[in-house]
Amino acid sequence: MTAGGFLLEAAARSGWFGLMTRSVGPQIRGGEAAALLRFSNRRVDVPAESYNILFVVDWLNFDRFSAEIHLTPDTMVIADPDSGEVPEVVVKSGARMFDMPVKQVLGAIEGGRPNMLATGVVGGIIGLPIDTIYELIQDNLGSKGEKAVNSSKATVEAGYRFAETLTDAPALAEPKKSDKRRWIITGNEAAGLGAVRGGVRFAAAYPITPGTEILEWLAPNLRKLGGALVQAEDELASINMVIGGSYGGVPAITATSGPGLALMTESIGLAVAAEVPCVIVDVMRGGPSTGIPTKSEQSDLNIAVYGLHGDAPHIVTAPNSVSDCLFTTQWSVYLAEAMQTPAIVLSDQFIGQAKIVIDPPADIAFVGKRLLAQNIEGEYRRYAVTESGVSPMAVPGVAGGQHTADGLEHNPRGTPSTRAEDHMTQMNKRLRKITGFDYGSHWAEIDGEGELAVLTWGSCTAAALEAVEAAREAGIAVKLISLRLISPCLPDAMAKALEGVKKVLVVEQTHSGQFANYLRAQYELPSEVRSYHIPGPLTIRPSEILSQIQDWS
Amino acid sequence: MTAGGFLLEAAARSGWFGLMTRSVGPQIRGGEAAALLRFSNRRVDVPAESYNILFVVDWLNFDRFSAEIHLTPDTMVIADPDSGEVPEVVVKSGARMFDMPVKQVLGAIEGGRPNMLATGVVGGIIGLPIDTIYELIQDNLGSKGEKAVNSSKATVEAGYRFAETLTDAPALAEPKKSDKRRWIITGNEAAGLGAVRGGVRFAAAYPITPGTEILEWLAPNLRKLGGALVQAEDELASINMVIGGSYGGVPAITATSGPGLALMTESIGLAVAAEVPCVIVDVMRGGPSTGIPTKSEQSDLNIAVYGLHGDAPHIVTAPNSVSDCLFTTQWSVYLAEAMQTPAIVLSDQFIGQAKIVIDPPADIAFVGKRLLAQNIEGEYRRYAVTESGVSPMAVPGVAGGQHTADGLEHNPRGTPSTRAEDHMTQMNKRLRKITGFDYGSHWAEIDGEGELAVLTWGSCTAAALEAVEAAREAGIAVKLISLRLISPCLPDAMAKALEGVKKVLVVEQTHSGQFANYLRAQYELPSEVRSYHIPGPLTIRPSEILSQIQDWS
Amino acid sequence: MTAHTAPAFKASDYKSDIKPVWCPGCGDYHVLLSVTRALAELGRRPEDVACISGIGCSSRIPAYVNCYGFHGVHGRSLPIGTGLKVARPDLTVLVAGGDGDGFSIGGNHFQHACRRNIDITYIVMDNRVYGMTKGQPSPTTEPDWDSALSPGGTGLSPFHPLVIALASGANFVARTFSGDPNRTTEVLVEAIKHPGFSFVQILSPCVTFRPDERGWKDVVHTAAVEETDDPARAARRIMTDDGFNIGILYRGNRAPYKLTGREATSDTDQLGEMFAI
Amino acid sequence: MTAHTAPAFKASDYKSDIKPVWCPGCGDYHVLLSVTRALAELGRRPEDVACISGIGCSSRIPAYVNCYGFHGVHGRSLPIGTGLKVARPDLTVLVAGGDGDGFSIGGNHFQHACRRNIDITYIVMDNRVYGMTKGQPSPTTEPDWDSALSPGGTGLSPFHPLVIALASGANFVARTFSGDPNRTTEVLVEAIKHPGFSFVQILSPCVTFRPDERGWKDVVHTAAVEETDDPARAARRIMTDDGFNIGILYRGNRAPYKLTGREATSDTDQLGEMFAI
Ligand SMILES: Cc1ncc(C[n+]2csc(CCOP(=O)(O)OP(=O)(O)O)c2C)c(N)n1
Ligand SMILES: Cc1ncc(C[n+]2csc(CCOP(=O)(O)OP(=O)(O)O)c2C)c(N)n1
Ligand code: SF4
Ligand code: SF4
Ligand SMILES: [Mg+2]
Ligand SMILES: [Mg+2]
Repeated sequence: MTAGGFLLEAAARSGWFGLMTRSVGPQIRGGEAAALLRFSNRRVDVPAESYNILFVVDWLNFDRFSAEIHLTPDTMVIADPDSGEVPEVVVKSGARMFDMPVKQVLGAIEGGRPNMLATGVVGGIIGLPIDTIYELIQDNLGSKGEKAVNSSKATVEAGYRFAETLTDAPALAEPKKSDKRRWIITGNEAAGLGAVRGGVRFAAAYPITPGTEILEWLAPNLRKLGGALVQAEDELASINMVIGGSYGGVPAITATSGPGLALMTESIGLAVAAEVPCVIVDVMRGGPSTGIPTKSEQSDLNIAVYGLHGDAPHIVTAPNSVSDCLFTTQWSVYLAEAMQTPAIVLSDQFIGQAKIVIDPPADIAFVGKRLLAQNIEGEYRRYAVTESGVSPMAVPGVAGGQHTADGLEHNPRGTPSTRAEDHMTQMNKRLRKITGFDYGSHWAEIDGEGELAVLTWGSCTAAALEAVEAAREAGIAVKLISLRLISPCLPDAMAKALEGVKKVLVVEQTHSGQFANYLRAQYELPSEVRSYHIPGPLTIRPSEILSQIQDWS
Repeated sequence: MTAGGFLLEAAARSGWFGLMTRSVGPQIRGGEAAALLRFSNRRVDVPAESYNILFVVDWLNFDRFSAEIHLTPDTMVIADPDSGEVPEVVVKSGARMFDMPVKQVLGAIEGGRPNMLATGVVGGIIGLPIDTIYELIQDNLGSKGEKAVNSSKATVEAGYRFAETLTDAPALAEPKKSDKRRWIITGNEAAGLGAVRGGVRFAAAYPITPGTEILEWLAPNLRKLGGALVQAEDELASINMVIGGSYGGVPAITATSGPGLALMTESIGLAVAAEVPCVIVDVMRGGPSTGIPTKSEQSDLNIAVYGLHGDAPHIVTAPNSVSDCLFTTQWSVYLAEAMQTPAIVLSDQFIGQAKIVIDPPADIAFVGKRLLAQNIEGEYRRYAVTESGVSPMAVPGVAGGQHTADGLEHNPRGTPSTRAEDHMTQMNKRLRKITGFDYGSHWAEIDGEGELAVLTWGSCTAAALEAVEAAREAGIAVKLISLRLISPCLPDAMAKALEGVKKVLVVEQTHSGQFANYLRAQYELPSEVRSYHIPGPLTIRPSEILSQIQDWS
Repeated sequence: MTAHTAPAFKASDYKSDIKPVWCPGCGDYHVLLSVTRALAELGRRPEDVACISGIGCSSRIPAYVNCYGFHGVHGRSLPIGTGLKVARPDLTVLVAGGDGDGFSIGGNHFQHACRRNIDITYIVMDNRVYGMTKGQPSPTTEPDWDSALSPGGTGLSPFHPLVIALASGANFVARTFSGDPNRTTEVLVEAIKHPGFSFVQILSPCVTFRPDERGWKDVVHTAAVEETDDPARAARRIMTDDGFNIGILYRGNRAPYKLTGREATSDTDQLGEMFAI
Repeated sequence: MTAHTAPAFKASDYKSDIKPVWCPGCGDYHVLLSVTRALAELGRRPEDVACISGIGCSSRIPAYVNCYGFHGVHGRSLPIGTGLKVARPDLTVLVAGGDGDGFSIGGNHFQHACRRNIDITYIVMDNRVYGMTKGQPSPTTEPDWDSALSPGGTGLSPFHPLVIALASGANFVARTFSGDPNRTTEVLVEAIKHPGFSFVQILSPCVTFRPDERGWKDVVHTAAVEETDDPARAARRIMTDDGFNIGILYRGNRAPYKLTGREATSDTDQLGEMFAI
């Protein structure tokens, strides 16, 4: 376990909430790396604006992280004076420097490792009970033998001792304990759990950063549930395996990132036309092309909504926080199954890979339930025209339901047809399924009231919420609307949400303002709209949004 | 050659213009088929609203065509009374029926074939000189021997004789001869010719209806120009071969249709990021998925504009008529080369496969000219930041220009980078290239003035033009704006084009109004906008648009 | 023919009422006949059989068979069949299509499906041409076959589907001729019964774009040697054959992909608990 | 080593100044060394050489070689190399990447590039794992190798790249070990010189996710028999080898894809005239 992991878990066990992200250099292994942690006594979903403590093992290539690690004159920087020159950006920040002979301390302890020292120093400064850390060491290293445990403990202790020597150290607010055991989870793990809660029992996989962990979580856990995951040769195969599994009646999922999604679009269109439910989680990263695989961006919105050839109505959703990956993925399985259509879930690198402490999530009611054709008598019409647009689906094994699912345009029986009438009928039916569906209140999270509304989605939501709360504290009434259902659009629900709103600030992490353009195309917005869009790799900070709000108030 | 081909060419040789489309049933070969022809003494780009003459070989499955072949009480229907019952739709139309003992006549001539009889009957009715047809028979069948020629001539003659017996036959207006030999060409052939005129010397191919003919035209003709076409194993390969050829400095193209385009999007994104020019012609067909491969639709607009993952600015163009396939493809090669970015050309099945008589097109000046790095001294920076955004490109063979083209985000030298600054700089550069370019007047065809404007694109243009002309004749002033440059959008040019316009009627062949949505997202339109969008397979007729105009005036 | 008790089904029970779009004389009509006969012979209920295809003339076959069918996109039939079989091991899954669909755009899935060795049967109606798109060379086309897209021929050495199948790990490899429905039916029955991935190449003439293939009936001949379970021997034989040897060429005993033993040992609540600190 | 006149270039002339992202000890460092040495040995000017790759640790190699390079998308290096070579027959084109890039997502292009037999050299740094994505099984991974994505192993029989190359029509097939840069350099020189499609599998350990592969140095051994130009003999040998035979296994004389004789016989005006009636 890394120092960050130890600290997060120790804090969680002691009643604090927290969030951890990691940042690494270009080296595949063995290069520079940073763990960024934020602790609080209420749930935190956004990285810190600036850091109170910086523990430095060495300064090598620190510049790579300086844009992510904001230092202030309040920051305590603890570093070995022999670990290289202090970077200019650190000096300029005015941060308080504390020397610690890191190498010397470690050298004095047999098996002493920097991660344990960092754990000890930081744990000591912020006041984590040392016993909790010892407990964790026992749990994690117990199997490696007493020696390993003892040297780790000794290193942690050395850290604590050093921490005691520091003055004006920042302290955490009182922890908020809970009767229920809290969870530590990443967004990718949460998505996996959401999938199986929604009923998924089949997955197909082709690894890609940063979506791989969803697949790696599903592989052993689907097995435990009696399901299966197949590793595919590529994404063309994985999406079609998912379609095949789902055609067999088993709710199915895959996860990928932008390049993989691009390879899947032809077959997602097949799922639209042949009306086979399936879920594709796109954990977005910096684009275009291979882009910046290890960093976050929201720039796959366009391809998710508009990336299929032909008119191909389908569902696009987006989790609005690390923990919401659970709810939104589960809900998306439910939606896909209910409407017999593909659902694309737009997660991203930040919420996918960030690790967070949360209260255990309630089990929600959304379990995929497909309208099945059973006890079939007479001619079976797979694409029968119904009021909702959803037609009862016969799955293999059901007598009398034999039919051919087809991506060619077809008549209600499924027989290929080039007739204008059949085309129009089936197009209307496929569209009606998703525009006429009752999405309830889950389509968006709406918070507060005000003439100014921040309209956002996905991983920008948490930063927007902090910004909105700060604005309110500063006396500015701001409404927050964060869309969980990206497509289809719900004009009535939005109109209601926008009642009384005169100005809209659209916030998103793209270069071209994809979300703002999409909203403009599909919704009636108030006449005053501003678009704040910044591409990755840096996550948008609450203070940036706040200053946009202040500027406009 | 088919009867339609004979008639079109005979008419062209005699000084008429004309347009031919074909429609076939689901059978791969040997099923029902119809040739639809329209003649005029001015250029025609749209199929006829209704037909004056219907020559029927047999009535089998005529219903499949009835939506396309509009009959009126003026229509002359010539059919064998023994060829089956006259379909109800024909009876209802009130068309004038003329009996012809087709089988009997053909039986009496050795080697007599229906296509020749049809040629004779129709040629006779509309007054094509029989000698021109004889000439054509000689040219086309001469190699098959005298017997074949004579029996064809005899069959045609029998047709002419029958035609003489008819009363109240429709006649063509006087032909308009020209000194220059006119051309007969399909849109797909024109696209091929436009490509090589633009400088293309390399192509990669994977066949797909209705794009195949572009590739089949290029295969022998690129050879004649010293270039080459490679048949690829799939579209993933073909687009990457094109990128490879172009990286080598040779302008390159491929053609496909919706499903193939979907497979290419990941690598088109690579061409955006690595800044490799290339042209992809998408001859659109009915979607989604396999859809209706033999019929036209404009529903790949979304994927062409928005279908790449990440923010990936590129060019999207669309020919506005059969013959404009030449200009627009040539221009697109020029644009791609000038901006070192991919250009997607949105043709469609109608303009791709329709055969048309035109005056020989002028040779236009647009020949791809790439900004090359030559005589390189010092460190070469492939992605150097320039004012226009275009960086001089070193192609293999140029000493000192060694670099690695990369789809990973990079710094100006091309070295992979995850820095926010590099990302922003390169994103801005790639966008600037295409938004700052001077597209001249070619971005749109603009015709007339009026408070009402019809805003359309691609193959709807010709129908819209006829509708607008008819409206003017009826005293309604209507402006026509047809976009040739779909993306990027040109806000200033559009604002100018829309000066004085109060109402906009958007016309397109999609189910969801993709073009209207796109315009709404990207342009400032007058407050009154109506969207007329009808999916395929039937082409939108001038009268439909006219009645929309009339309704709104 | 394999010994069997009186079948409960007739071939006609597996024939749907949809009229094929195929040209008169197309070899695929006989493939359809053989498939329906084989299913009748095996006696599986129509609802327990699924036939998956891609795009092409041959890929139209699912609609003409009375069973569950999926007419997918070009080249992706094997992944659909794979997903279906893994999710529903109880079904009999046939995957069918053409040489373009299977060896050109679908060539990667072909290799990997052989490796994966899932218990499905893959039938390729090989006519050495793209029929549906009107006559372009496919991977199995002779190097000198002239066409609009490759004037004068591709000049490329043809793809050897049987060698690739064997080298990649298919567990049953056979070649038949559509014009011999009796033998084809027999081979299909064996292929479907054999565990693991069974590959059957059916030479099926395209009378429209390859009229010369009408002559195949005169050149096909029964493989001179007995079938084998030794991949190296089978490979040697196939690498040197003339492409018209008919019969079961390899019947292996490679371990098929494990589809059984999928009892749930946990529920989703228990899985959630793993995140509790 | 092949006889040659004193080279005008040193290996270091082909080394770029960009620092590899590879882990310390990664086998790919030695591949890079061998490639630069081979290019020096061949004496082609850096600007006349292009190195094309896909995505993966190994696919980072173009940036480290001083020549024209293209770091494309995952699995599509061979089509880029093919397009480049057909458009620019004057260049020396190397295509390089990993086992995942080349045999999993890129497996179709691999087969078809072998068939097409264009005069390019394809180098696969085979570490039997997806290194870049942190350790998933690739097609060449042993069936029992445990990983997060395939707990307990995939159970699949590994992909045989050399057999597939040979069966598909590659004209030169060799295997080397990155830990032996001298032999690797020699083989690369021969591969690049040989006309048509040359395939070189370089066993290149991933010390991070497959630390066991450090042991490869002890198991690789020179192929016991001489190279051959008979594909059937070569196939037999490779199908039964242990995967660690090092050397040139097949040096064929299949006709490479025709790239020459591309004189223009027409201009675009003349082409336009064909539409005149
Ligand atoms: C992605 C994609 N590319 C191309 C096509 C066009 N296409 C349809 S069928 C076909 C080839 C069919 O050949 P084969 O599989 O041999 O079947 P056959 O018609 O010969 O039976 C092609 C290229 C398509 N439908 N989808
Ligand atoms: C379309 C697409 N899918 C998945 C990925 C993720 N990905 C990057 S490299 C890689 C595998 C690399 O394995 P290999 O080619 O063996 O190279 P190695 O890292 O082992 O050298 C994968 C799956 C990607 N970049 N693009
Ligand atoms: S084109 Fe060929 S393969 Fe297709 S239906 Fe006709 S004969 Fe059969
Ligand atoms: S992960 Fe493996 S293959 Fe990648 S650089 Fe490290 S050692 Fe090499
Ligand atoms: Mg075929
Ligand atoms: Mg590898």
